[in-house]
Amino acid sequence: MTRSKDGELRDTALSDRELKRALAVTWSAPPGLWGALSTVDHKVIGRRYVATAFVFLALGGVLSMLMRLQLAQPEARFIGPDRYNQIFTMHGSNMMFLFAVPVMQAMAIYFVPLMVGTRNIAFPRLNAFSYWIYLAGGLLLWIAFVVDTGPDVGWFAYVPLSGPQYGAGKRADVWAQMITFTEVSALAIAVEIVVTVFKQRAPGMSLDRLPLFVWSMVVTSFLVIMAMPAIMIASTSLILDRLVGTHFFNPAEGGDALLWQHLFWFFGHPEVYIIFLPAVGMVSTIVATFTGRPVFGYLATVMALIATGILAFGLWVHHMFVAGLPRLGESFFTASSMAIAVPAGLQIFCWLATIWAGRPVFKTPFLFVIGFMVIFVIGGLTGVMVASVPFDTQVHDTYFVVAHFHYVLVGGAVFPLLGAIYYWFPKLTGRTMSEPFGRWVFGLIFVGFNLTFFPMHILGLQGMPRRIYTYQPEMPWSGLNMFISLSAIILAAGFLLFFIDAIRSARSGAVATANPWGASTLEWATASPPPPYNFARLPVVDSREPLWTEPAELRVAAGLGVDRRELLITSVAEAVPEARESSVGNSIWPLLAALATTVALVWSIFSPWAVVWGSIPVAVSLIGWFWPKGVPEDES
Amino acid sequence: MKAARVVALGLGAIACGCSGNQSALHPYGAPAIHVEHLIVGIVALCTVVWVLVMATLGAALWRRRQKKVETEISQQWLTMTVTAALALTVILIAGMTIASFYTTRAIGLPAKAALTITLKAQQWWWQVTYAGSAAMPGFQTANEIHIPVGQDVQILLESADVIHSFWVPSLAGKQDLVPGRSNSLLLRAEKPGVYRGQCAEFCGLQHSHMAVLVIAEAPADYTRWAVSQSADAIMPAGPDAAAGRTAFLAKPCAACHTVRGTAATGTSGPDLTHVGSRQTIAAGLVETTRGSLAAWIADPQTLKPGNNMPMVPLTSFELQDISAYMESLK
Amino acid sequence: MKANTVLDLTKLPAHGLGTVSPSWWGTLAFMLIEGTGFALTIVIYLYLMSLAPRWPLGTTPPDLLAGTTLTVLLLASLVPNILVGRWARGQDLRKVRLGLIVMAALGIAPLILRAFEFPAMHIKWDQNAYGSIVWFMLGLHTTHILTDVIETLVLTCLMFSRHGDTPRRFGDVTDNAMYWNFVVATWLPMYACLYWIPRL
Amino acid sequence: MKREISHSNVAFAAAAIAIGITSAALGWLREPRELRLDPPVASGLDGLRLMPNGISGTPPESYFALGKPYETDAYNLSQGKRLYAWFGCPACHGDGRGGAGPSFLDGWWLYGPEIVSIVASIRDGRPHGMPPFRDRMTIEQIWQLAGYVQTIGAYTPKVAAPGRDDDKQTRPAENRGPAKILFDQGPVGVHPDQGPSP
Repeated sequence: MTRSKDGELRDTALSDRELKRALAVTWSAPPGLWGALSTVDHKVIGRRYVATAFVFLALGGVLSMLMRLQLAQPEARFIGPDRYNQIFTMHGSNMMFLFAVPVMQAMAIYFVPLMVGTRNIAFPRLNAFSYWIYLAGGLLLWIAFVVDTGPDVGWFAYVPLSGPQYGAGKRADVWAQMITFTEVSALAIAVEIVVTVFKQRAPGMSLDRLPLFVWSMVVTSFLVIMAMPAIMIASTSLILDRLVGTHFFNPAEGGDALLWQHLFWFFGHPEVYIIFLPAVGMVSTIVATFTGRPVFGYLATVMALIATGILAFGLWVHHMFVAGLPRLGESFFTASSMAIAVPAGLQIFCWLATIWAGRPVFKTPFLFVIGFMVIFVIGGLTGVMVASVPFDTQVHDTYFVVAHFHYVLVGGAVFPLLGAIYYWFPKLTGRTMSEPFGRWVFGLIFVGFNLTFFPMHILGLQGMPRRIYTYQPEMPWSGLNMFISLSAIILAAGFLLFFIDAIRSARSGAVATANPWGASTLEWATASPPPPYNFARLPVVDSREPLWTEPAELRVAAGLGVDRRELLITSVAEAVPEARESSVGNSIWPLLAALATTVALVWSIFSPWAVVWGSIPVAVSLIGWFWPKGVPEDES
Repeated sequence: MKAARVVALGLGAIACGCSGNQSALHPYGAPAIHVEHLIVGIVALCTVVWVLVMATLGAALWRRRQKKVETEISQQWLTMTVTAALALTVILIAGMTIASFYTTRAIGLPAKAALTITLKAQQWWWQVTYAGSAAMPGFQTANEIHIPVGQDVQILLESADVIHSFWVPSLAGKQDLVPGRSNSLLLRAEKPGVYRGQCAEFCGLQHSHMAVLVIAEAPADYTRWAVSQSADAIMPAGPDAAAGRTAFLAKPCAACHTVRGTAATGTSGPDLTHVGSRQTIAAGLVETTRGSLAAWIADPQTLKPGNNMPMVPLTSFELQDISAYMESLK
Repeated sequence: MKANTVLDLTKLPAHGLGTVSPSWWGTLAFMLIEGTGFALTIVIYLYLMSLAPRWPLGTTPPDLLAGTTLTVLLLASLVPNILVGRWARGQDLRKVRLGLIVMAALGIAPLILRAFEFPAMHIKWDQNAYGSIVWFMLGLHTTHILTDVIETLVLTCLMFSRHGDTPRRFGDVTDNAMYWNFVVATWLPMYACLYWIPRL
Repeated sequence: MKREISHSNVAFAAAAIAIGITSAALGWLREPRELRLDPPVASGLDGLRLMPNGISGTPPESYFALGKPYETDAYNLSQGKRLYAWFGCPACHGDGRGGAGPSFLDGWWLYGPEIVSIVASIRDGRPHGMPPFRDRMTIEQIWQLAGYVQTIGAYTPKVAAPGRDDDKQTRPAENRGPAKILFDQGPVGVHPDQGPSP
């Protein structure tokens, strides 16, 4: 071992074995509970995030089964209106804010640093903080639900129903504050992803060599950054209206009920793409791997992602077509809503072309991609339907829309996500999920999903509104509703099998090699699961498919320090190395800061003074977080 | 158990309740007919698109299985195909957008109608106000809108509390009732009949039981109906109903409900002057019969939990009398 | 897989400043988030104004004195702020210490003026929607001044501690200076909106 | 590495189970929102025991058994607020500051601030113009309204108190303690016989 002139230990001085040992010492978290609470490893946090999000998926699924039980028969008395309203609100809020967005970002937390060939995400402590605050938000919502203070105003919380006069108690406040928790965590991740991708890519990975999943996460992160402030401002104004008597939404004093809808959907529509675009990246990744060739039309797909991201901000009014806005504006939003089908169509065509030209291998991840195509195209086409104002006046707020967005969100996001879990499970856990199980899971979910949700289109056209806890026997809906409820059991069985398979495989699945699928991207260039430092030597990239162009060898860079957590900063466009940079070490402060923030936010549901007194511990914990501890990472 | 009997009575009334037309696919009003044409057209077109995409997907998945040896497809051919598909998408999208605009124009604006009815939604029922004229005083009713067939009718939409949405799918698309704003909707029935509608915007506990009936009838029948509705309530003939009237006025009922021509002038509940003539009670919950009225009055919180009608303690005689009185208010 | 070393990184600096530093980009991203928030409050202000029969609703336009003085003060603070950033890039510890003390003072002074701005609006948050939005805008901007002042104070303490004299701290100072520029820049449209639109 | 994950897994599983048990316990303790009051319970609420002068007294036992819902439960308080408007209370009492009838906000309770007195005032009426509502409201509604009226005048705002109206504002909403804001000093002991302020 020889140290360089400045006393640093560099990887150039070490053999492979010595290097791995030295890096493991530098990058590992301490063992035990303390290490679990203070770790800033993006893989540990990402895995934790994914697992938590899937727990929320399961809980949300249980709620949906309760709703199906209630709706199976007309005038059923299994769940009363008060509880039903809480259940459907919880289902929507939980799935959107605690499952769909976080799980996509969680996959990015785990895989983006690996795919761009760096050793940790940018701002690792912010990452840890983000997880704790997300967990706190989820617990707040669910504990409130258990103690009968669950929100009962819908996941959209329209005023005045959610406002001070009609939303009795703290139910709507819990919802609004849960928004703050989840949006803080989502915004934090978005910043981390953007900076990781812009500044921490492997040398040579210019922007046109970025894997498509990474591109999709960059666009998604920008959507988060631009869209989520709207909902934070909206939910804050709602709490202010309820707690201290502001008049943002009070028409009698110059406010406006529709202002809420504008703010909510200015966030709410991009939200759909925040969930869908990562799935596009997943599909692109899986299609490339299982057809054995790069996705056709890389540039077209990236342009489609960006175009979708921009158009996403011009559509929100199509959620308000029946609110009585001026006709001219509605026509504009019909055109823009229809137009978003063009980039979506382009993506579909590119994947079809890839499959056409490639040699498909029918493994479980690819099956989910096929299922995605079948279902998502239906969801996209019904999306075109509801973009039309007259069409929408008949189906808005009916089960047609319920069917539509489940086709888009389950077909468009959950199918790719499940495929991605099967695909990346070896990298997440070091073990492989079962292929025969996987086929059953796919079959049950695919069949169950379509049997459950397709009939809802018909119910909607037959006049069944959404968000009703029951319906009268004379309405011609009971047959289909019973059918849907029975089909939902198939769907639930599929998910149950998935959870069993995942838990079983994580414990005792077949041990995976570094690159079991023969994929092309950098996350497969390291062990499964990756060591704490990800790569012993950082890869150097000179093509879009680094592992396919040179299958036998990995081109790497050398010269990074091993005494401190060190990674490489490269230029934004061309990924030319610019500096070695330290990455912060483990810290308990993010957890403390999250606890302080949680206290302040929950307290502020009850008293405006919480903002004053509650922010003092937050400030203290943040100072503790950033105050240098004299470790090598803090100095230069 | 009295409560159990009442519930059974109520459920029985529900089971044989009214049947109304409530489907976007069975349009009987001009706006709904235009929209139905659009729905059928777009759905047919989209089905074709879906079948084409699926056929391509199927072919793409199968072709490599059938031929063992395969020449590499040229990138150029793929580019051209994808471009062509994209161009086709743009054309279809543009076509559907234009079709949508034309449908909007065909439906027209509601301002030109001869008859104007004010609909005020509240948790969880509909207050319907017909303006008076020289020949006839104005009047209020609830949860039931009568319109002359074949005429444009403008419905002014207001809300007393939260956002509701007025939707009678067989006649027209929906429109929200937003507090602090005034919206309106054009209704026009081409065929006499009873068209059922339902609140379509989530509005709280009893959003599920907030139905409204639109009854389209020949103009002469409509006028007859309007004249009878504008009259004060009749004095009940039978002894039951007469006793019921007395009980009604003495009990809390009168504090919330109006029966024109009596001392009952409450305004927080529906106007009951001609409640017996309406097809349903409690916003489309049950058909109006003496039994269902009794079940409703005896225990409104079981039939429609959370609604604003309290459970008034009544003896069984009072209950019978009041239901008889209500039924007599034709 | 065999590793083949093709690139030598030994000559790279151990830390970067400006666009080379992730924290610079992080600051930029947070500025984008908060900038979106500020822009949205202005949009809400204009939206409410478009609904109102007259503006400002139920009161007179705000008094100019406190707000204008604060604006001038904020603009004036840009000079020492830019200098601090320059000194930090030059890693001049003595000047940076001095500059940070000046900036801390220039951060606290607007907070005092801000206390006079709320009454200058002639309306309370609970009187009508105009009151609600102006208090909201002022409050949102005040929290930004406050966070930056606290950050400046902490940095000042750091620069006087043994942790001060490293390139990383100087990088933090430049990022903090950039953030203060942002706080000032966002105030200008807010000032125009709050004080001059009601006078149009 | 492997070991560390399993450690944290155990910690998380333990935390999850603890949270689950706590939540279930809380959920079991907490009654769901009651939309329908059983008729026997409702008639039980009629059984106030008033002092001979009609000013103070004790609520029926069943009221305590229910957990004093009309003073602490947000749903009942908001229903009370509806009833306040629907039954014409503003005609005499305005927004709570009084008019032809007495104010609820100035800390003066002519018959004391206990909910029983307020229920009795509404149910049986009082001299000088307060009509009895016995025949116009059910006893449950009277309790709801009484709880709300008490809330208007509370000096320490109740957590469950309603927020502002979607209407013209005349005073701070009930959840901000309007009595405290509008009459900061509170009552000076002019009528010490009428009990403490709430």
